Amino acid sequence: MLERPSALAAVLRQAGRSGSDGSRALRLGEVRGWNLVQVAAFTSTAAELERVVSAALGVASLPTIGKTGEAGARRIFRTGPEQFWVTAPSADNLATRLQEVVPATMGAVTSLSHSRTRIFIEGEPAREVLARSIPLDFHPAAFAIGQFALTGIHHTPVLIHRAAEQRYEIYAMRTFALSVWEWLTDAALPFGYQIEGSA
Amino acid sequence: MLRLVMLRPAHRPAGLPRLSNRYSVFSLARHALSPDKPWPRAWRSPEPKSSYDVIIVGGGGHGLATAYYLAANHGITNVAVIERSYIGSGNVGRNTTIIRSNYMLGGNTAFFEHSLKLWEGLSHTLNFNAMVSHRGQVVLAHSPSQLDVQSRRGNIMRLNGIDAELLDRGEVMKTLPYLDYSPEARFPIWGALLQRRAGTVRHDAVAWGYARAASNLGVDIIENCEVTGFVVQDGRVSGVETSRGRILAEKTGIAVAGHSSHVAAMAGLRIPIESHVLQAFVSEPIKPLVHHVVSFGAELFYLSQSDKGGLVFGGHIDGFNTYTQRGQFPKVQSVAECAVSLIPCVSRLRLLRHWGGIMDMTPDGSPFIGRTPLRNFYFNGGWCYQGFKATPASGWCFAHTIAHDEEHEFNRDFRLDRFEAGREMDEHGSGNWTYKQ
Amino acid sequence: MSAAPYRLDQGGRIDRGTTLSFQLDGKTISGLKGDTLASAMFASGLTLVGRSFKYHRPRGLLSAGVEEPNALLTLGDGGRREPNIPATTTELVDGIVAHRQNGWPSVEFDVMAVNSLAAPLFSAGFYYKTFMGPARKSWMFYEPFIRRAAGLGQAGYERDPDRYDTRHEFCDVLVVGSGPAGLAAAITAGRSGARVVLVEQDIELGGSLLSEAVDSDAEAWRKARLSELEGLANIKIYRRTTAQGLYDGSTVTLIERRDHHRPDPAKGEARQIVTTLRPKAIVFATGGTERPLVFGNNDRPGVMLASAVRTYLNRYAIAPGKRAVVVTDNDSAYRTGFDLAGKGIAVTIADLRGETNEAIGTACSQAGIEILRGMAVAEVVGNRGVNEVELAPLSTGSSQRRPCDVLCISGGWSPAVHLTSHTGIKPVYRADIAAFVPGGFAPSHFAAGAITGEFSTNGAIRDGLAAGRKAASASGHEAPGDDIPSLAIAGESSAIEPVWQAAQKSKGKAFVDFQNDVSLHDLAVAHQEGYQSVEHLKRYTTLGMGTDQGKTSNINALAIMAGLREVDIPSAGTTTFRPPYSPMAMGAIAGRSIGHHFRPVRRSPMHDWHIAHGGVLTEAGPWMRAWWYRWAGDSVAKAYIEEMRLVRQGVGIADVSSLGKIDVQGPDAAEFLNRIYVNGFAKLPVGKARYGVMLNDDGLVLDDGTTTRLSETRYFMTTTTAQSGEVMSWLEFLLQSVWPDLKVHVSSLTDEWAAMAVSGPKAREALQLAFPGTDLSDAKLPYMGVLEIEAGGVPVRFIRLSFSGELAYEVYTPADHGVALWEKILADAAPLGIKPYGLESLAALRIEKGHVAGLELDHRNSLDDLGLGKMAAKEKPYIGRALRQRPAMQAPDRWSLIGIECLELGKKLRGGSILFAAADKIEGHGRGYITSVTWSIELDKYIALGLFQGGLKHVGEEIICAFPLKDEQVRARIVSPHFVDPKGERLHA
Amino acid sequence: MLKITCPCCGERDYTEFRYGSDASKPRPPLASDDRKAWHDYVFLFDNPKGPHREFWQHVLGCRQWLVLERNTATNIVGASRPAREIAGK
Ligand SMILES: Cc1cc2nc3c(=O)[nH]c(=O)nc-3n(C[C@H](O)[C@H](O)[C@H](O)COP(=O)(O)OP(=O)(O)OC[C@H]3O[C@@H](n4cnc5c(N)ncnc54)[C@H](O)[C@@H]3O)c2cc1C
Ligand SMILES: NC(=O)c1ccc[n+]([C@@H]2O[C@H](COP(=O)([O-])OP(=O)(O)OC[C@H]3O[C@@H](n4cnc5c(N)ncnc54)[C@H](O)[C@@H]3O)[C@@H](O)[C@H]2O)c1
Ligand SMILES: Cc1cc2nc3c(=O)[nH]c(=O)nc-3n(C[C@H](O)[C@H](O)[C@H](O)COP(=O)(O)O)c2cc1C
Ligand SMILES: [Zn+2]
Repeated sequence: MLERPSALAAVLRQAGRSGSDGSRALRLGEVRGWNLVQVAAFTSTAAELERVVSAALGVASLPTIGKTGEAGARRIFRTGPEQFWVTAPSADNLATRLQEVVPATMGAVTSLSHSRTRIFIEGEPAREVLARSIPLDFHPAAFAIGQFALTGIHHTPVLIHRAAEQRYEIYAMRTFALSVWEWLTDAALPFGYQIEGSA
Repeated sequence: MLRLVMLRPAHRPAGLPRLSNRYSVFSLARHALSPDKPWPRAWRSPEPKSSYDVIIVGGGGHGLATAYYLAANHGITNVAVIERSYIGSGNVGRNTTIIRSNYMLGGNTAFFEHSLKLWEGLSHTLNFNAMVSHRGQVVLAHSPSQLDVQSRRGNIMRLNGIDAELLDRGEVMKTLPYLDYSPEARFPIWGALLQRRAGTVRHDAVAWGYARAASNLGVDIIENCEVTGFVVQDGRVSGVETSRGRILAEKTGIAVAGHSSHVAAMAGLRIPIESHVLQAFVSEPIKPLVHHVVSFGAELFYLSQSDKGGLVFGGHIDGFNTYTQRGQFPKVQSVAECAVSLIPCVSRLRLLRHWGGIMDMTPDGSPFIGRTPLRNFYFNGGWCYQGFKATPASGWCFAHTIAHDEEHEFNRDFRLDRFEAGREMDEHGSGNWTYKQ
Repeated sequence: MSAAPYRLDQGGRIDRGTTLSFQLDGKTISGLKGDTLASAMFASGLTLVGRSFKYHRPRGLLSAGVEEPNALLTLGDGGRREPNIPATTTELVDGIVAHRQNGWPSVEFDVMAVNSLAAPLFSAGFYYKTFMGPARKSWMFYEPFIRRAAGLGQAGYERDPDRYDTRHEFCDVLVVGSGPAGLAAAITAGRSGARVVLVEQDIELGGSLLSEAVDSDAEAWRKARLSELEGLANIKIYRRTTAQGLYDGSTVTLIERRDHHRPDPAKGEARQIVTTLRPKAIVFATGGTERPLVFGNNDRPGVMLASAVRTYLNRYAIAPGKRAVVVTDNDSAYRTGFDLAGKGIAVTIADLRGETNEAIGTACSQAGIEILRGMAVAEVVGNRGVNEVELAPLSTGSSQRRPCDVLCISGGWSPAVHLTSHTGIKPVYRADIAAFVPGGFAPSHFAAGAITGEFSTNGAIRDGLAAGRKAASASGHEAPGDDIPSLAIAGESSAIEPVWQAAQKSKGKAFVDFQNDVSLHDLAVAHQEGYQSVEHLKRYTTLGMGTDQGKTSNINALAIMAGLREVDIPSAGTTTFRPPYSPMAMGAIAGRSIGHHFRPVRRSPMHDWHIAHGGVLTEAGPWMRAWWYRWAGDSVAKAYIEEMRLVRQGVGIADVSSLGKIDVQGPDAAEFLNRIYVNGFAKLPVGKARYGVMLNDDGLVLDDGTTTRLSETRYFMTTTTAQSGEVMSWLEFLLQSVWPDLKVHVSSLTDEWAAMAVSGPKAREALQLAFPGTDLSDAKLPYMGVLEIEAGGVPVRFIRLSFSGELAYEVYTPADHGVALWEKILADAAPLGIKPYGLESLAALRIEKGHVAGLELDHRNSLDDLGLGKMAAKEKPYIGRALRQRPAMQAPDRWSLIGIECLELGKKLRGGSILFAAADKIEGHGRGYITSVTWSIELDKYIALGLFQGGLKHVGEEIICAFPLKDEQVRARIVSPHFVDPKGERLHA
Repeated sequence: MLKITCPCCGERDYTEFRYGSDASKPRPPLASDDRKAWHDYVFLFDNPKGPHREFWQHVLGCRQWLVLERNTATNIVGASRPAREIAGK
């Protein structure tokens, strides 16, 4: 498998910047080495598709919108009434697997692995940085760990997922990824940030 | 077409008030010397008569101008303008006051140039200083192809005897040194189209000036009187129902801008208009800073400085139909973003007030002035972003159309049924907006 | 004389330990921590704070808060210069540089003061009545003078070096205002466990309590509340933060000022932060503003609002002088009298009312305060300050003179109903308190305290408690029953008999709006002339249109106008309240979305490569695209020609990743495409591509592009860069709300695939070198054919189609592999001299080929206009078919696509030229225009595409291309738009 | 801030959506060549001052088209449904 240069290659080489008090309270970087497959049913085949897909992924049922589902190393997001995103490690030949179980008459399977850049932001001020970027309530009670939302940052569509207490993962469009990165790091400036993982 | 403009006594000082209440530095002096001598009313406030030759619904710029030109140009003085609130309470009283005639479509150029010519003499014509300021408008281009599009417009203007100049980046820098020319700028400035005769007008004075001049010619201006219906018999309109009773009229014209659909529906008409809110913004008053009307090319945004000193900003409609005269905050933000990105020094100036007006948006962005499927019933509306600059010509043409029961060649193409024929007038090539909010 | 002659040596909320200093008009002035600029100036005896707008009259402090109309300063210099900042709301920090405004050469000696001699000329609306002659455009002569005279402070042209930010926040209960009502509400709501936000524009919490003596019960009460607040973790307190506007959907905008921190932009610190707050419930506890009285020379420095004098006395420990006169029409001002007397200042209270409440009377005599009943101000003696006041009886009796240094006035109170009115709820008048109160509330909005007309502290507390409880439960929380201690303040009373104009007998101009110099006389003139509606009054006299938005003048003015009209106050009504509550910096509203961050940038996967390899980029909508490359020349003009030559004669590679790409899947995909494209797609075989055009419902062209059939049920659609978003939404609209029965799913692949065009006679060779193992022969991959392979584990898709007219392939690979593939092709095909070419030559080549693009697809043109009419299927229905048939759109003389070749050597064609027939007079609108132009290396002349009346019917005819903006006319000829290879042999090579 | 409840994602700012105009107009069948019907559908609006039924698309979200009830005289929003539920009706 060819190595896959990142849309953020240039900036990921940088170290980060210290905030107004000299510290670096945030960590930012990109999650690499994963694939993204979209599987969508037609209005009339929704139930059927959910059955075969959950079977294929080995889960009892597919999550409702907003909540993520876990199936081993795979993570499932419902991104529409009958549309799902499934992420998995690059090694996992998920797309082929899903194409096998979802015939063209039942739904559409589309590989989007290269479409999205997965940016993580971690640390105590992460919530404030998001408050300066997204019109959603990130209060721990309102946006629990494991929850996700389809929304926008700086006019571009993103999927944001709360991966841990203070860690958020942002799936940004690849062609806008650098812009989203620049926006987030600019918002993070007063708090200071360390860039992790170089490409 | 242009020759016609010349022939027409556009700024004939018709309706000059009787000497006693004629405005001049002398009348000011007279009143200064004898402070107890009261000023006369600017316009009479009569009770509505039971019938008129012509009723104009809507005491905005267009309605009042129509009444004035009916009297001044066509000798029809038994006219009432019926306004539900105070005159000028609508968009004429809340717009960003830009006037220009940089139009390139056949149906538009002569009309808007006629309007600009009427503006040039308006204060004289009305004996009311509307502060018509030909400070020039600079429309910026941010790419070579945008400059080509501007060129086409400018060339058409020149070919129709309208002033226009193409500025390259260097000339723009000389004219507007305060724009952001730094590499930081998201959208670089390539050049601009300048119309020197374009500018601004003291908006409220337009309503008051027309009202006063019309009133002096015998027009009744009836405020706080809402039209609630029309008297319609076998396809002919013969009057209006109002909050103050029925008033009959030979001919009825409506010029209610944002309320066009609503009012037309009272006569059973369905029209190609959706009402949207457009916001406007004014900063605190400061000493002269911006000396032109400046229009951004990357997004719909424009600003100028009022004579009172406030920077007046305008942008895009909020983007959904509404009859509330207030906007949403995200649009306030995007306008501020445009302002500061284009003119970094306004960052520290403070927004004083922002408000909204109800815009009569049409699918192709062009207006309607003309007859309707109902006899003796005339429609004026669909002005979108551009009705203020159109005010004099709109009133002038609407008056002609009503007086002769026939469109003037200036407003020939502003037909209500043009979409049936496939005669869209998409001046800006933005396409049918109903697909693309 | 001491630095602060007016400062008492005890009391106040200032920190006497910390002296701060600032510059005013070059002079260094010192104050104390806790001062505002206003109190520091006042303490140091600087009572002349500015000159008035129109008449340049000397002006002093009227108030101690946001309502201040007079004390406007210009702060800072260079990029930090900021005009019109009220001294009364500016927290004193070290090193502030301030200038007073509107005086020349200085505020002390202002030559423009001559204006006041000509004052009678400048009555309301004078400028509408003159400056009209002699010529038609005379205003152009007068305007510069008027403009210079108008405006307040002077702004600068420098870039603001400071940084601002914007944010979003959510909460259960918002409490606006931290007076007794707000504190009680916040604490009550806080006790319920709700997420509470408390905002206060002042630097300290307490509202009017801050004007109480520091050793009072009120202060003890305030301290106790603060400590309870601190204890509640679920309450977020914003000081120095103003709630600026209430918007639809119960949204409130806040602006937080951090100037006192001296924020450092280099460290990313924001100077001000604007928050869009979305509370579930709101308690408005915004208090009220005291009104001045309207009488002659009521604008003299030293004439101040009674409550403001109390604030300066108790909060800032400033004694305004030795002798004071208080004039009032209500009880509230008496407390100012008491507190002044308490500091040993001689006080006379002139009460406009005939009789007054007994208790207060006795209290006064005990305090040694003289009360004159039924008296009004006849004359204010003094110019730069007050020396003496003449008081005249309103009915009978003799007038009296009282020497004094300060004249405290109170015309009653106006509740701060701004926010509650922003969404269109008009305030209503209450005669019993002579004030407007909120006219109602949206669901889950409540109010407490003075804003409701409850003017007693204890009442405000009770109110706050109740409102806090209601707000909590409206947000789904229950507040416990616990009480909040009450607070009775001695002498508090607010009975009023309004006297809207106390000027009958007084000398001098009586001001209603101090900032805009609107006087009683102006109101009379407006009334005479019929500008009687409050909205006309406002617009004609500019009353209430200043930076203070008439906080002290509007109510007086409309009441006076009601009087002149002989109607009651409710039927006169108020003007419309609009955001912001107080002016806010444009920069703060914009936040970080400026300059580079104004709008996002969209980048191709090969973006960095282009920059690293001499590519010059240009904006194309949101995209940055490679425009031209330095290998081909040092300017776009030279380079694009070389790049064209490269493609026409050898082979080049261009980045076309910005093309819209859409995955269309499902059993009904063929049917779907067949409906949206004007041409047939049902029979497109697998492995083949087809060019298609889509119309809007209105029959005009929406977009064009090629769509490839990858399998029975799967298609790969491309759109133009500009329209990709539109087309995607349009397809989704059709599938979801028009044909939900169709089994089709669309998703955007624009980001998934990198795309490059390999074009030129040597294109096949080039790709063959890069993919030796793959058969790319014409047989295997014919024109409009598609081939999908795996190369080194990476999918690569070849679609043989051409924008340039040469043998060409679009090569696709997943985005992350874009650079690798791009570099591989360049490296492997290097022997053929392959090089990259950019947007400019891409466009030039397509012009030579006669392909329409953005400049022709401008939403005005029909299929036929673009010469594509024959593409439309006859039998099958498709979107736009019906309205495409509208008569004018079928007219034979419509402007349609033509090719144009330049007939004059050494002259160039220009985009935007207007076209005329050779015999035409060069005027009017012509018969068409030029859309796109290029130099043709094939024909060695300038060629162009354009639209022309009647179109290709006129092939061969000579035309004139007029470009009057440059005084140019160029002779040209109408030709077929297909300048090169009309038969398409190269395509099929 | 106008807040719209996306049937899929829940309540969001209107800035995440794209307005699609009047949703109560009957769309002529594709095969119809009735120009009048198409003209009325494309170009005419009731544009009422009061209750309005309109299309919005959640473009910064699930990309679903929905139909929203909103009062144009007050901006007060009501119920919303997936567009496909009213398709053709
Ligand atoms: C924020 C904003 C900025 C703008 N900027 C510009 C600009 O820079 N340049 C430009 O050229 N144009 C601009 N426009 C457009 C321009 O203001 C309008 O197109 C134009 O004013 C409309 O014509 P009018 O003056 O007659 O409308 P209005 O002033 O709105 O007059 C219509 C009148 O009809 C009355 N009415 C409504 N219903 C009834 C009824 N039932 N009975 C009786 N009376 C009724 C209303 O009360 C109103 O007074 C702007 C508009 C807005 C809102
Ligand atoms: N006639 C009278 O005697 C009279 C009249 C009015 C007020 N009062 C006194 O005022 C008090 C009333 O208490 P209250 O709590 O209702 O009012 P208050 O004046 O004590 O408190 C209001 C607070 O709200 C703040 N505020 C106003 N608008 C704001 C905004 N947009 N953003 C942020 N902060 C804002 C003000 O800065 C102030 O601190 C009582 O103590 C009463 O004695 C008396
Ligand atoms: C060109 C122009 C300049 C304005 N300048 C000011 C101003 O300096 N001060 C002010 O308070 N309002 C100003 N306004 C706004 C008006 O006060 C008012 O908000 C607007 O006319 C809409 O009316 P409404 O707010 O009563 O609905 C201006 C309006 C316009 C159109
Ligand atoms: Zn959604």
